[in-house]
Amino acid sequence: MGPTESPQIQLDAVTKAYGDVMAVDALDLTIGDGEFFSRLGPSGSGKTTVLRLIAGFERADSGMIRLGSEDVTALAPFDRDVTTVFQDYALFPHLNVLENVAYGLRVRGVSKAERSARAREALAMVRLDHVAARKPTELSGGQRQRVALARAIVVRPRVLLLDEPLGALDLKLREQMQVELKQIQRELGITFVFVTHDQEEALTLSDRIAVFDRGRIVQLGTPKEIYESPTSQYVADFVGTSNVFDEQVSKRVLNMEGAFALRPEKILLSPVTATAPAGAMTAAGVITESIYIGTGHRVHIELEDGTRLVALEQSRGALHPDAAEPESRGDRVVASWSPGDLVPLGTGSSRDVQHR
Amino acid sequence: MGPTESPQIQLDAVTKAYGDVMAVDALDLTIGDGEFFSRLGPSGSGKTTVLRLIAGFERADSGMIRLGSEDVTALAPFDRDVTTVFQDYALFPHLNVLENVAYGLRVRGVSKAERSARAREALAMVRLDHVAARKPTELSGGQRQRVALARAIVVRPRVLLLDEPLGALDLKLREQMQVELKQIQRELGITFVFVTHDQEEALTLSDRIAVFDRGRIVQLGTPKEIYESPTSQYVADFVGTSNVFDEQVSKRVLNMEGAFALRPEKILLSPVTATAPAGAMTAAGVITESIYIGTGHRVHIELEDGTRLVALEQSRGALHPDAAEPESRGDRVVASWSPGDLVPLGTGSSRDVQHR
Amino acid sequence: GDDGDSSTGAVDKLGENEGEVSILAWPGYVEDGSTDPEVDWVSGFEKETGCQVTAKVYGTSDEAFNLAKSGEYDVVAASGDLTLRMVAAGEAAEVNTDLIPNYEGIYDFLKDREWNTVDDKNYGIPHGYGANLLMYNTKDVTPAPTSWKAVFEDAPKHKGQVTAYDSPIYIADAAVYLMAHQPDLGIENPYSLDEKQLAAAVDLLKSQRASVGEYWSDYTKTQASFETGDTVVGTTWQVIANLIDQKKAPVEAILPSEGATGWNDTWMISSNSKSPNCAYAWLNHISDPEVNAQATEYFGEAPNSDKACEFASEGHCETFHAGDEAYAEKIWFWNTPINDCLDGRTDVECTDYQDWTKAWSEIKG
Amino acid sequence: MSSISSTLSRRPGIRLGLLLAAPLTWLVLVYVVALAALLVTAFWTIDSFTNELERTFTLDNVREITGEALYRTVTLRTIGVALLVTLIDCAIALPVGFYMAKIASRRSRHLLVIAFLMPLWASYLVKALAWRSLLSNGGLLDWAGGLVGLGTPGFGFTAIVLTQAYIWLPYVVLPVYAAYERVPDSLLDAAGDLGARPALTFRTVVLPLVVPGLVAGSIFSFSLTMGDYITVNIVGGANQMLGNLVFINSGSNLPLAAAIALIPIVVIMIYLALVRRTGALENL
Amino acid sequence: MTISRTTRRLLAVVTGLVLAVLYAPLALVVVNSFNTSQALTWPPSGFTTEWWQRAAVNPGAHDAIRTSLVVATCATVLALLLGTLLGLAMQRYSFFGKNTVNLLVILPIALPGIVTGIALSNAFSSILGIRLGFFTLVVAHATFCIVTVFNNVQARLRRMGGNLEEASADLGAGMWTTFRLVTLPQLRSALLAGGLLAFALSFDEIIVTTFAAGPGVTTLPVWILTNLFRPGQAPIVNVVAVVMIVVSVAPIWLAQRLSSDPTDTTRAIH
Ligand SMILES: Nc1ncnc2c1ncn2[C@@H]1O[C@H](COP(=O)(O)OP(=O)(O)OP(=O)(O)O)[C@@H](O)[C@H]1O
Ligand SMILES: Nc1ncnc2c1ncn2[C@@H]1O[C@H](COP(=O)(O)OP(=O)(O)OP(=O)(O)O)[C@@H](O)[C@H]1O
Ligand SMILES: NCCCCNCCCN
Ligand SMILES: [Mg+2]
Ligand SMILES: [Mg+2]
Repeated sequence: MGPTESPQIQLDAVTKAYGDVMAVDALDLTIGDGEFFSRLGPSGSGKTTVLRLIAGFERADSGMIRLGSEDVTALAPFDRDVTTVFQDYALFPHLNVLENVAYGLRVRGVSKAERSARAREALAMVRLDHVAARKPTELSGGQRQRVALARAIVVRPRVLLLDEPLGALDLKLREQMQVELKQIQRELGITFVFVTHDQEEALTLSDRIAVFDRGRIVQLGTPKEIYESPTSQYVADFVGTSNVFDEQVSKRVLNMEGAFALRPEKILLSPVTATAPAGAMTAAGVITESIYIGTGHRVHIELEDGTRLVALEQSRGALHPDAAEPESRGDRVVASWSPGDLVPLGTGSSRDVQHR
Repeated sequence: MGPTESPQIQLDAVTKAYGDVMAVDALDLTIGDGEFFSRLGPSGSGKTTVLRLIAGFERADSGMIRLGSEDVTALAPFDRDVTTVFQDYALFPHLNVLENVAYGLRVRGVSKAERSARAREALAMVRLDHVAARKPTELSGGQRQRVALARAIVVRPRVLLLDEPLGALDLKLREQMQVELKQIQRELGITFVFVTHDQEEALTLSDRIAVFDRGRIVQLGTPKEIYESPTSQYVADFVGTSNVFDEQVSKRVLNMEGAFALRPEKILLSPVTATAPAGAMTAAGVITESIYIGTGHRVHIELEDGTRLVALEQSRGALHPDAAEPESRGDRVVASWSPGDLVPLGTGSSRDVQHR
Repeated sequence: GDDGDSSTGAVDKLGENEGEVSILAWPGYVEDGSTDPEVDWVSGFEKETGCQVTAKVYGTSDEAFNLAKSGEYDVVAASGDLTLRMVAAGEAAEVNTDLIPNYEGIYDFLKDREWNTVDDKNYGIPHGYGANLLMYNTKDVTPAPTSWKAVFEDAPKHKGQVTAYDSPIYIADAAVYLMAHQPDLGIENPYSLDEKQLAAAVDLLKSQRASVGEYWSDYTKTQASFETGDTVVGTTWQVIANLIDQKKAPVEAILPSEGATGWNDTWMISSNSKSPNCAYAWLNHISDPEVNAQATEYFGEAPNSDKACEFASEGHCETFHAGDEAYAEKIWFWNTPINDCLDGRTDVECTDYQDWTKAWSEIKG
Repeated sequence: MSSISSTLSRRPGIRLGLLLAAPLTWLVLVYVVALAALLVTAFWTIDSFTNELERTFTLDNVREITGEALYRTVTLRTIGVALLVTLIDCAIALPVGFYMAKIASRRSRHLLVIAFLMPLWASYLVKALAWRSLLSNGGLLDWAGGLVGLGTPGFGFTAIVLTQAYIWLPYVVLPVYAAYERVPDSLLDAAGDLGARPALTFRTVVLPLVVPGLVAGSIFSFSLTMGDYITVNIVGGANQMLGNLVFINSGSNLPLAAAIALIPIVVIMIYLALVRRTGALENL
Repeated sequence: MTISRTTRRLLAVVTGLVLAVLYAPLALVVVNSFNTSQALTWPPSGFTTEWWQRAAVNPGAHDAIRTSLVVATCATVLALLLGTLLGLAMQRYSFFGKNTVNLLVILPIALPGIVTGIALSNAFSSILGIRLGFFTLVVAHATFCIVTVFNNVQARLRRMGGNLEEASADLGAGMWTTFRLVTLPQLRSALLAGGLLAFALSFDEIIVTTFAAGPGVTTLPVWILTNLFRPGQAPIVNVVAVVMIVVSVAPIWLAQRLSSDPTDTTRAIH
């Protein structure tokens, strides 16, 4: 779903500063109806602030925010048809799970019987009907997270905001929850605005991703665009692992002008004895480290001029044409890649990812 | 380094229960000198408890614990030559970074000058000499983690225990720290006992891994053994993603007796029109979901009998021989794999990973 | 229990001073200059006798009784509503007045009275004395009252602005009034009430209660409430009347026609005293005319001897009617109600202080 | 030293024993014994003249305090005052605590806390006297009230309630403030997010969460008021409360005083039992 | 929570009014200490420094302040010791009868002072045969002060968790060293806050003092009370009160300074 067909959320030049810190800096953003939209960025880049602006917890210093066709810039949270799944869940500790989920219906004056029924339905959707009577403290982290989700969706908002909802879960659980989130979003057709600093999560779940840096969007696009065609070293670095050739290294190794990124999985390693495929760019070096990662090896290579490269040697089934044995530490190899796999980087933002 | 050459830590039938919960259940474990040993398992499986038993914070209900040749079962933490990097760092908030690091030396009566020198050295090792005078609250998460590490290694313990030390860091930072940890362990030659629920982390760092379930070790081996040859559905499921064929499915799909696991990356997907490679096992189905994950696609297939499979289509550089375009949702495909890639599973533990 | 079986019999000669004496007294009775550097009759005593004084002040006779029973005090300055209890409880030692040279000059009408002498045995030395007078604001209370009627029958005229002394012993004030106005009750002594008589007094006080704004037991409170007009009529002490700023509240204090209650405190020696010699020394010291004048003037009461009047400031003795026997005649000095009727009746049992305490609580309600 | 540590570390029981020994001995020997002795006294009597304790068991005192109208009246009055004081203080503490914890800036928060702590150091007696002066005829209230057509309530029941409410106010405001501090802002956000207007958020989310703090504070206002007799003497007019009855009897009839003291003890025990379930005792 | 500006203003006004009411009587005390009239009428009749001059040379008041300081210091030190031990025991262990102990610490403050007072004085003098005096007074005060320290220590320990102590043991520190180098520094501001309120409670206690103090021990409240029974002393009482309020600013300010968390100092009172 493209954003422009039927914009659900629209931010026009929205700015928010805390003292000297520009948390959000003249941000323009349009999110479409039913879209799964993620905001990705390092800590302190303004992800939460944007979300709080949309929800209405913070007032923008300037700019305009629309939900659907309505200008909500000056509306209070309870007047906006938006709900939030908070990073720390923010479950009401004095209410049990069912009462927590029913809360949004209760404040809307829904009758007791109906709200109980609808809350149970929402709980069933996150597969938690069996803990309805427990207090939040008696739940595990994953369960709490799902209660928070149920509480937010039971009122059928037009937009659901999620602030790193999976951040506190362990890996396996996080993966399960990702699948569930995506399913629920499809079923309900609600617009999801998702905040995360986990790039893989963003890639997996989103229709579109905005990568943030210091209160500004540095790149906006589909997961594929973001991953395959980062426009800056910042994005190339932050999303996935990249070998980044800055202008000097490019000149030395690639014999090209400009900065480039190259994904580790695009590099082919072959014994020095093998002949390079036609049209390939090559560089010889020594393997300094070969780390087993299950689905393959992460291989660190030091080229002759001292440049370090990382290549990903994926392990594959015996049926795959090139399911070869990996090289090991100390081996001399030739790394080769296709010039087409090199992603040219804009020069403007060639700085490191900053953790504020 | 094998554990039996020179055992550094030895647990004999160690048991610890909290009320009804068997946190550690008659555990035998031998960890070798200088080994990087990881314990992997879901939440509540007893990972922390084992660590606390080794450190001496908890007393075993029964069984014996040795460090080197000494029986330490009854010794207090301060009488054991073991230090810990705590999950929440547990830095002393009233002491500055240098004083934190020097603490272990101070309580050992090392003179002020010497302990300051040695603490600075340890800080240099974790590249934090410049923050020596700060209070822990003035540090970022990653810095705190490194201070905790420096504080633990400065006393040169025989064993260093690490309880999910990277759990609270974000992905990028976690990856950096993993590399540093491994380096420090190599340099110092200390035995590292590492706790994590992140399978990739365990695979990447460890010499050996013990996979835990409900207070027991269900599999013990090198990363490769654990990943490539899981002996149970539990391990196959918990470590990485697996397609698990239980006995009925095996009979139906594989026409074989017993349960098997098959890693997604071992599956080759081809259009129905293509001919299967020689010796391959095949199954036809429809793609229900194709999720972009940057380094490739995770493809969900529903076979004709309703069985669901996950295959990993890794994206590769243009130079790779099979760098084909991925199939998309709704396409009919044939999944094929080599019988050699099927891992036979023990029947005993064919149950799901449990999050207690 | 009957009278002082544990009392030791008076000593007949004194020995060396022990070096210390502890005294339990009303505030203002034992001043060592710490309240006001000008007010000090302790330091001289200490220098002279070598007896170091520690003093504890108390707020009510009940509190004093409790403290006295702890046995930690050598000397107690006790009001009449306490003395007999002290004697009965065996807390008070018989006092040999011959060993107190200053005893002689003390007014005779204070000597050998029923609150300081039991079965002809002396239990202490009379201190200053005073009457519980009727005070009224001359602007508000007209015509000028001459009877306690002003705080009883006429109290409703000043509802909420009447005051009375806050202690069970105030029941005697009602008894004094009843003695004059209801002779058929047969009250002979306001501290000797049988059950019926007490009930009558209680009834009178209960009806007064409806008009009472507040009860008082400390100077500051009653002085202030007359000055502010919170109170316009009620019992008072001469000293309070003197302190009140006439510009703020024109008040008059009188001894009404029925007579009045009053007090004559007694310096007693504890039967458990570890410093009897210093105790005797103190009793003599405090009866010294100059000291007595100082102390009674500070507290605001009549001194205990004519000699003391020579040391008191100009007009003090006149204001406080010191030595005026006719005046003293009209005062029913505080005494301790006990079961054996003090008026000599033997056919009935009289109500005791405990009964009065209970009654007082009920009156206040 | 280290060997002692090593031994102790293996003996949590001994460790606990060492920690508890002194404070428990203190509390039991000093307080429980004294309290028990006092309560036993309630079942004794005294010789009416010598005031000697007669250590024979009797229910007379208990019968008296349960039977006589006086004690009922005074008990009801005392509980009434204590409840009113508590209500007033709670009613003040709720908005003020909210302002301090959730609206005031961090800096003014510190100042406000100091502002509420300072009066604790002004003598309780002096404060009671100041209220006497405020409330008196021609006092500040009378004077100021005269300007707006209201007088002073004078000394009496109302004065007791006002003065006590004043004196114990900081004891209620501060724990209530602390309770508000403990309510995460995100809960308020969450309620608003789900459509609750501020008033509703306050009633359904904030209030239930500050109840423990409120109750903790109320233990102070309630029990300190229950036992006070000095304020009553100063501004209470002709009224008396339980404390006065205990006090007036404590000298002449300790058993009766002890029996009367049973009333506030029982009332406060019931109060504590009731509030225990709110978790307030842990939040003290 | 989004709170309308009106509500914010309203609450600010309410808070301001409450503070005004809180401080008006105290201001009155200040004014009265300069008032020529001893009566409490408003407006004051004239300005005088007589009371201040008299207070300045009033040895009774000075002694009483000194006595109160000493008593409160001793009671606070005892309460700090006992409250800390109890807090450690209650927060770090679970044992049978824990709830009872919890109630036991609260009782001395929750029960009316007069009950505590007569119970203790009765026990001291009639049962134990101890002379009432400085010692019994300190014991009585410490008894109801324990709870302020206890609650602060417990809350702090709860927040601190057991982790730091474990880390210390792990690094080789024995129990005493851990307490000295880790636990105690962590408790510092809690002890300060608890101790400060214990001090204030003791300093201001009149009822328990009335019963538990022996002869010659005149604390400030006792001095104040007895001076109401002496002619012409009330204004000096006002002066002393003003001095105490002003002097109290310093420790409270200090306590707030030393603890970053304003709730620290507030938890102290219970
Ligand atoms: N209430 C506030 N007061 C002052 N500064 C703030 C406040 N909230 C956020 N900031 C600052 O604004 C910037 C953006 O913060 P924000 O919380 O939006 O980042 P984020 O991307 O959500 O980070 P994280 O991943 O850590 O949650 C940061 O520098 C932060 O310190
Ligand atoms: N102090 C305790 N009291 C009671 N039960 C406990 C205690 N500590 C641990 N347990 C229980 O023992 C089991 C093992 O806990 P442990 O903390 O060792 O798990 P873990 O593998 O470290 O989990 P996680 O990944 O969540 O840290 C769990 O069921 C846990 O609930
Ligand atoms: N039970 C003792 C209660 C002590 C309370 N005293 C309060 C004094 C005012 N600060
Ligand atoms: Mg954030
Ligand atoms: Mg753990």
